[in-house]
Amino acid sequence: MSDATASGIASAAARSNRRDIGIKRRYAAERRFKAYGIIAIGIGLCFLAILLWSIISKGYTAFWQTEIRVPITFSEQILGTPEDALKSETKLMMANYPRIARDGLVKLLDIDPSNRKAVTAAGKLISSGTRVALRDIVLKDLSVIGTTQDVWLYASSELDSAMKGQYDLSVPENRRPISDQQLQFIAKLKADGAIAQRFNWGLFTFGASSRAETAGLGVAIIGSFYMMLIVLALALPIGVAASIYLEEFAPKNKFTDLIEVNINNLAAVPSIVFGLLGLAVFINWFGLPRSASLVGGLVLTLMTLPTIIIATRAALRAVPPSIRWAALGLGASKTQTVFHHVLPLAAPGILTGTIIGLAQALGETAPLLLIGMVAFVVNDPATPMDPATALPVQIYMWANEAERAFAERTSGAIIILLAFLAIMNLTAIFLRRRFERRW
Amino acid sequence: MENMQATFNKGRAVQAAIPIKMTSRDVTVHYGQKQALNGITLDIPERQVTALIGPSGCGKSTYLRCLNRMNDTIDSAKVGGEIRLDGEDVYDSAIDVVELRARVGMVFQKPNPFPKSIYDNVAYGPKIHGLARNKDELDEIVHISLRKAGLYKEVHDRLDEPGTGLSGGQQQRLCIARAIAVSPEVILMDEPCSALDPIATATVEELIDELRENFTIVIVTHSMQQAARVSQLTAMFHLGDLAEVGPTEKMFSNPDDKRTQDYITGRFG
Amino acid sequence: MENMQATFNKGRAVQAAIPIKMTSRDVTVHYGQKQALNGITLDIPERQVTALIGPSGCGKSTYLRCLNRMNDTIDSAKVGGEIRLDGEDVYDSAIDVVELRARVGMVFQKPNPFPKSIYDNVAYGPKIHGLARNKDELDEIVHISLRKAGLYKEVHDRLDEPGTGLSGGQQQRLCIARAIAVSPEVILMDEPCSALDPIATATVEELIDELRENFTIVIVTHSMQQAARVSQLTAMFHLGDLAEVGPTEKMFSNPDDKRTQDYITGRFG
Amino acid sequence: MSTPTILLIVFAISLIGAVMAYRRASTLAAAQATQLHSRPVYHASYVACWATIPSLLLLAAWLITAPILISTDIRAKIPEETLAQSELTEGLAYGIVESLGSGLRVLPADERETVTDQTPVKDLSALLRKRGVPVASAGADWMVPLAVELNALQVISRWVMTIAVIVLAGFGAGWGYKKIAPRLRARNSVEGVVRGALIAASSIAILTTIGIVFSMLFETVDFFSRISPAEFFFGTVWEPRFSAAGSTGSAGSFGFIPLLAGTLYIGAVAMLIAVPIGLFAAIYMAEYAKNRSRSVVKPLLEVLAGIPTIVYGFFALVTVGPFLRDLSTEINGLVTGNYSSFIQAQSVLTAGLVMAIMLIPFVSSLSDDIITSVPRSLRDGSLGLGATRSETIKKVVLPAALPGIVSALLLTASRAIGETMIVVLAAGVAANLTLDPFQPMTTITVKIVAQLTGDLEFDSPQTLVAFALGMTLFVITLCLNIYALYIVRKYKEQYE
Amino acid sequence: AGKQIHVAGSSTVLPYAQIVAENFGETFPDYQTPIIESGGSSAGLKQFCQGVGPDTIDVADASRSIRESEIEACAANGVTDISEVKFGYDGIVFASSASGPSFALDPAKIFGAMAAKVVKDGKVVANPNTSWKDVDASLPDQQITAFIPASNHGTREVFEEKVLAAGCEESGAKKAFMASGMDEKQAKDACIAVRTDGSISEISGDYTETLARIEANKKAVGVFGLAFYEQNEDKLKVATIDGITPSAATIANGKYPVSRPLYFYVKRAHLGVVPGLKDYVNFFLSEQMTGEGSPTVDYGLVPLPNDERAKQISDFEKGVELGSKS
Ligand SMILES: Nc1ncnc2c1ncn2[C@@H]1O[C@H](COP(=O)(O)OP(=O)(O)OP(=O)(O)O)[C@@H](O)[C@H]1O
Ligand SMILES: Nc1ncnc2c1ncn2[C@@H]1O[C@H](COP(=O)(O)OP(=O)(O)OP(=O)(O)O)[C@@H](O)[C@H]1O
Ligand SMILES: [Mg+2]
Ligand SMILES: [Mg+2]
Repeated sequence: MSDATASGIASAAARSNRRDIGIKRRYAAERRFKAYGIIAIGIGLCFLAILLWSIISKGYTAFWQTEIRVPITFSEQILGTPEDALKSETKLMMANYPRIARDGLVKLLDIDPSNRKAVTAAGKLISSGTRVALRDIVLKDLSVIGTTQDVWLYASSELDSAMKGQYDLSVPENRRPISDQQLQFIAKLKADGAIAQRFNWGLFTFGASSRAETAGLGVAIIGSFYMMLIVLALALPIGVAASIYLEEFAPKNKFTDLIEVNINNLAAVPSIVFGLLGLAVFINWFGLPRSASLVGGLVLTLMTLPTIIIATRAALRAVPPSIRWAALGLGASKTQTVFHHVLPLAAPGILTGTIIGLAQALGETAPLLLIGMVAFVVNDPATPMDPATALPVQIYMWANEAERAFAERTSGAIIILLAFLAIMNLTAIFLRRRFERRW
Repeated sequence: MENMQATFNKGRAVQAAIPIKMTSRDVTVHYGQKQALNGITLDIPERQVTALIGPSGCGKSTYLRCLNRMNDTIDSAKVGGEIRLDGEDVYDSAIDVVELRARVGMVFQKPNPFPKSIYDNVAYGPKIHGLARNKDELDEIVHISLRKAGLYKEVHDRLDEPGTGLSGGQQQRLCIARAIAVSPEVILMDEPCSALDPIATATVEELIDELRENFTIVIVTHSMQQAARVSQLTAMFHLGDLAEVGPTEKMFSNPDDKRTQDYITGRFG
Repeated sequence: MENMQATFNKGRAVQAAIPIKMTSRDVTVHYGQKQALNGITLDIPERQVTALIGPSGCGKSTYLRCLNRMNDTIDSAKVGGEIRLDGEDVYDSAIDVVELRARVGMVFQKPNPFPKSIYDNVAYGPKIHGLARNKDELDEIVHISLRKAGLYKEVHDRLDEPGTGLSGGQQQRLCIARAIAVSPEVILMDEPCSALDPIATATVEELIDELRENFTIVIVTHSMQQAARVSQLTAMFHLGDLAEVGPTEKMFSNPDDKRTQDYITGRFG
Repeated sequence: MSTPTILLIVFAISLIGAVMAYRRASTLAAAQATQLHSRPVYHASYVACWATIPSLLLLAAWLITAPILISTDIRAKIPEETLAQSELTEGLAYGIVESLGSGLRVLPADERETVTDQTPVKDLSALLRKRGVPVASAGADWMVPLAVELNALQVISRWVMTIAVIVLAGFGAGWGYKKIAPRLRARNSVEGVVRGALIAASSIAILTTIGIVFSMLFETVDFFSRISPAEFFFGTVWEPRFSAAGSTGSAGSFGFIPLLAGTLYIGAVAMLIAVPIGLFAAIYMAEYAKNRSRSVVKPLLEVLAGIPTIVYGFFALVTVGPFLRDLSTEINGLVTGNYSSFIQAQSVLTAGLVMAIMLIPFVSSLSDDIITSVPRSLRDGSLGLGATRSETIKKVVLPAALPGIVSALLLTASRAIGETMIVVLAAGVAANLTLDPFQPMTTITVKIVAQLTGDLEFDSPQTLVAFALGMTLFVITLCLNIYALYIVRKYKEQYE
Repeated sequence: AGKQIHVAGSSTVLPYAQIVAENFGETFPDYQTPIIESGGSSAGLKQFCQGVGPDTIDVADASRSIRESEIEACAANGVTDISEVKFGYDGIVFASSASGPSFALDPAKIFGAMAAKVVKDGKVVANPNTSWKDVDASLPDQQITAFIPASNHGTREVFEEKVLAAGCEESGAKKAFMASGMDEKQAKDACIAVRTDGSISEISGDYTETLARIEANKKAVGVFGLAFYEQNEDKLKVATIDGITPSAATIANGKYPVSRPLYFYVKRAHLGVVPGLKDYVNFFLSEQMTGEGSPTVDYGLVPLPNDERAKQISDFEKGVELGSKS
């Protein structure tokens, strides 16, 4: 052996000279490698910045809504006397409120009421959704009938878009939604201080509407919230449980292989197919109601499960076996070992999977199409069994609207969706920080 | 506990009248294709220290892991033969592995503290077995265990720091503390002192001596002196076989087997 | 290599005329708040074996890791003072860590084979450093290294199996083989024999003796006999201080420091 | 009693049982010298399991079967002749009866008492409308007695169920309590329950698969009975046409090949871009970046996964596509002097690129977690040999993390295959068969969505082909996954 | 169904249905606002034909008439009493970027630009035209790029029948096709086959997508609904067909040739069961919703002539069902 050693050492001396040759090259490789990392992250962040910028620059205006202060005369002629109203509400309910609003504006703008063209043009400046707003004022307090009050009314989406400079005013008058006369009206309103941009709370509270100015995300936010709750409450525990079974308990046999292949495969199933599944199973078979966030939540749960399971399994697998041995050797049962030691160590990976899965579920439209959640829903859902929509659905539907005012709302809705996502992410960062450790 | 006599001696059994805690008959282990143990038949006497010695890779750890079924966790490992604890078949399907492992504790060859605080590392076992009624009792168990393992002085002011931040020897003593905290009936120690300095080693050896009064101990060691100092019975393994087993004094003074002779007269570690 | 003399002796330096390979001056290490080394000043002579001894947790591993800057990988560790290899400041920003570590190799306290085949484990270092021109040379390096580490006989027929499937002692020897395969100038060994049986230990000790002819070796050991057998210089650590350093014979026969005396006259491991 | 109340009572019973069991087990432990097999906590959970599981199963079974039984009973009592005279079907009539019945429950007790079998439906409707319950105008007098009976049956059923469930819960708790003994293997039983739950959770994947197959099977078979499988699988032309009124000669061609090619091509391009970027980002975050910047960058990248795909689609349509087209024009102009674009605005490249952006976080975040959890000792081992960081990563860390990374990549590829909106807007819907990445192509998923949500005739091959496409894609990915499993098994490495 | 009217179907009808539903909810506070699902005529009718009962939808919107086979499928599920209600027309226009030249088209020119095969010098050849000028000297010299609805759209059917087939006939191409040896059916197919060399792109999404594409490629011509065009007049320039500029008026009087009727289908069995269903249908057909000057018409619906609307109302009142009409 000493011969071999001698020769080995002799050549070792020779080798040690050669060693220096590579060092420059290897450092270059190292720098390159590190640079790739920085470039990769740079590219990712760059894309993110571009996307966010394009969304926010288009959408921030959606958070402001133009309103007009109009002196409204609640004329008895149109509404009936308060006494009539006490007897039967029908007249109050059905009264022509848009007319009251238009008359108010006509007065404000000093238009000759017999100039029908000007009156119509002025009327188009106010949202036709005023009906509900004015009706609510009257119903709340019948004593306003017969009086004149200043009321802030939503401007129509054309006026709103014009105020935000979203129309190309250089094109001929007949080719744009807002006429020169209307522009004059606007100028006059501005001069009077009767027009203002106010924070658009309605964007968060209103339900769907065919008028941009009264269209809001209320129903969608509630629907998305219900669905995320359902997904989180079902997909996370089920996903983690399934992963634990597969990684820690399951004997390695054909059955577990089957489950494994199945799960991986489900991840590749196009999301709309989950919609087909939801339609067939939850609606047609279980008889759950159409358009309900419960069904949406269940479908998204099934869709998210594979993501969570795959991520969780990878995380569990990364926990070194010595940790398990240590616990088992102390007389901890397998269940205890898993829940006390392995799972906490795998938590960061699980959280990542959950975040990505939830993000995906939060932004998904296609499966909701088939279970009736891509819909026009006005009334707020009280329970997950009521018809509702979801944020991406509202985005999708608004994106397909022809009216200009919906374009900014689409981006505004995306901003809100991203805010939703950011909140989820922040929670996850916080949790992940707590669980992460290197050993 | 029946005072079971070693009825199956085959010329190697322990002197009569000492009760037997664990018996193994023809224990074989395969890792996939490779056979690591070729039929080990050995009785482990109660309240005594049994030392397993033998060259590296001869199967000591493997045998030790059979005794509390830790081999179950290695997918490729297949165990044959019969092992009994107090007469009960350890590999019987009716046996509760968890209870078995609580009764037969283990210290591993490579220290493997949990990535938790030092306190939690030790408190974990007593907690899951419900050995402490309240926080004070738990504290006491933890402190006593750490003290017995000779670690208390070094770490008493940083019980909240992670166990993984300790030095190698400290980690090993932490694992010992963790194992004795659940006071098992049998303690299996796989080279508990290999990472320890002489003083710590002395502490652990003292501990073993002390534990012997109440517990049965099986220890793997590479140090012949240690085997000689702490054990009453010594078993010599060689290439998956049990080369020889006998009272420690006899083994070290007058071994029957040629291989044992060679091994223990080699240069000592 | 300049034949640098120990100019900074402080009463502890090695006998003159022996060239110094590495010097350390006032080396301190903090892990976060906790100070693990309180200013170690030690010269490591070339082509000699320096043994570091001392109770568990006193900072031996920490000091060893300073020598090839492995402490850089621990976020919380802060190193102060000055360490020189052949006169070059190891912590100088101009120094190349990779080259340093290639010149100052290391065997860790806990065996940590890569999850690769046994062959690849050993071939890894030579490959990245480009020490072999072709497959044959690589094969040769691997075989020689395994043989030197005393592992070849046990594993030559399963070089393709994963290194993690070896027994504890085998893994440790694999790590030794891996370290010597890159033939560093200085080899740092953190308790290389703690998991080894006497025979394997003897092999490694022989190897150390052999390597000493060409390489500088620093070894942490808990075995006083081992320190006495293999080392020429012994340094005794205590609670982060260097208690005493001196030629091995003197240390073991007639130590100056009270702590050393206590330690080496304790019961031996 | 309402279902939540019943649940609450059951849980209360199990809680009481659990507490008592805990006490009992504790005293047993104290009194007897023998050691308890399981800790008191497990005895408590044991009793709780006995109290809840059987009773909840009963509750579930009752809730499912009782309405079915009651409805068949009531339906049987619907007078056939009367029904035949009206315009209603049995189902609709029953629906009205049901809504009358549930309306009855809304009424206050004194008003409800006034409703008898003889009450005409008009009076009842008036009563109900006052309480805000709309009643169908098709309601008939004969429905009132049925509604009353239905209501009575439901009330009885609910009472019986309440009592049965609560008694069963109590009985279960008692049974469990009685079984408490020092040697009772409570822990094993409880863990058995846990394990059962785990198995149930993982079987959901299989149930989902079965569900998917069955929700597409009939239509698929229907499709293949009209269009021959050979034409579908080997056809190279996709041109389904609009199914015209008389559907004369507008059967169209349903060649699957161009769609499959497009799917694989676009997916491959996306992976080709996303995987290096994602992996390098993950490596940088896990190995080089400061903890601080990592905890900022990682969630930021994850935002990319959450942006609705329609946004990516419009990004591709409005920004990336035209940019690539103009870029190609410039390049072509500089190189050949001919200023014409060779990249089309909608192309495989555009779709792949934009899809890759969405996929980056799938690779980066998941891989980052996996890489981080590789034990330090492995890194130390390599660094200690004088490897550079990148060598350590390439040769030691990544191989050790490989199984996890492969899973992440599989997931990413799966997403790439399943994506629709991006492809629609970035690569178009033209089913070309080409190798040129600068040409438009389309994917299976796009066609599934298009054929399913269009204005086509719903039982024509044009719509049914969506199911066939879905089924085929399902089978193809299944095969790919089986193959992937085989590969992963082969290269699986366990570290420690 | 249940307590709320549930509608599903065509996305072309969706905006009108939305407007009506919203106003319905506001005008009849007793009823909840109906739910209008979008998802295509196909999916809507499929849901519609699933059966009768509280779990099924009440109304299906469609941008095409129901097919024979669909009526059969409905009947097989017990959906037999169906009222077909036509409520207006959807005009289909060709438009290009507002910044580009204007187009004066007719079916023959469109056929010449978009068909896969055309007749050149008496011979049937693969369409060689690259510029609009090649098709007809009166057209601008601009590369032919067009966005037409994909074959899953109802609009495509109209486009094929009223534009391509008509243009084929007009230009005499069909005769030439048949002369070249094709039989009737093949010639018909050839007439409506669109060139696939990349100059014509199909759009399976909505008009917003077409608009976005035209904004990205200013030289392109796209097919839009009249309503959509009217909302984006500042960005788009409409092409005349046969010299007629499309508008609600020209479509209603039949001068502008390319339009299609819009329908909804009502499940009569639900009429008495779902509160407000009958009111909804009547409200839909009322003057204030779909008559002249109503919000739907403002939006772009081409209204039915008053007498035809009256007939729809009376047909519905009388309970005229599908099948019994013809
Ligand atoms: N998980 C495993 N897979 C495959 N082979 C294994 C495994 N564990 C151990 N072996 C092999 O089984 C044999 C016995 O191993 P064991 O760990 O029992 O040895 P040991 O006596 O404890 O040695 P040491 O003193 O070095 O720890 C060795 O050859 C080893 O390589
Ligand atoms: N990563 C770390 N973080 C915090 N403290 C540490 C870390 N590593 C070591 N220490 C502490 O530093 C001190 C010195 O540790 P070191 O590992 O150098 O001891 P050692 O002399 O090698 O002991 P042993 O012989 O037990 O291996 C110990 O108190 C230890 O707890
Ligand atoms: Mg061992
Ligand atoms: Mg150490």
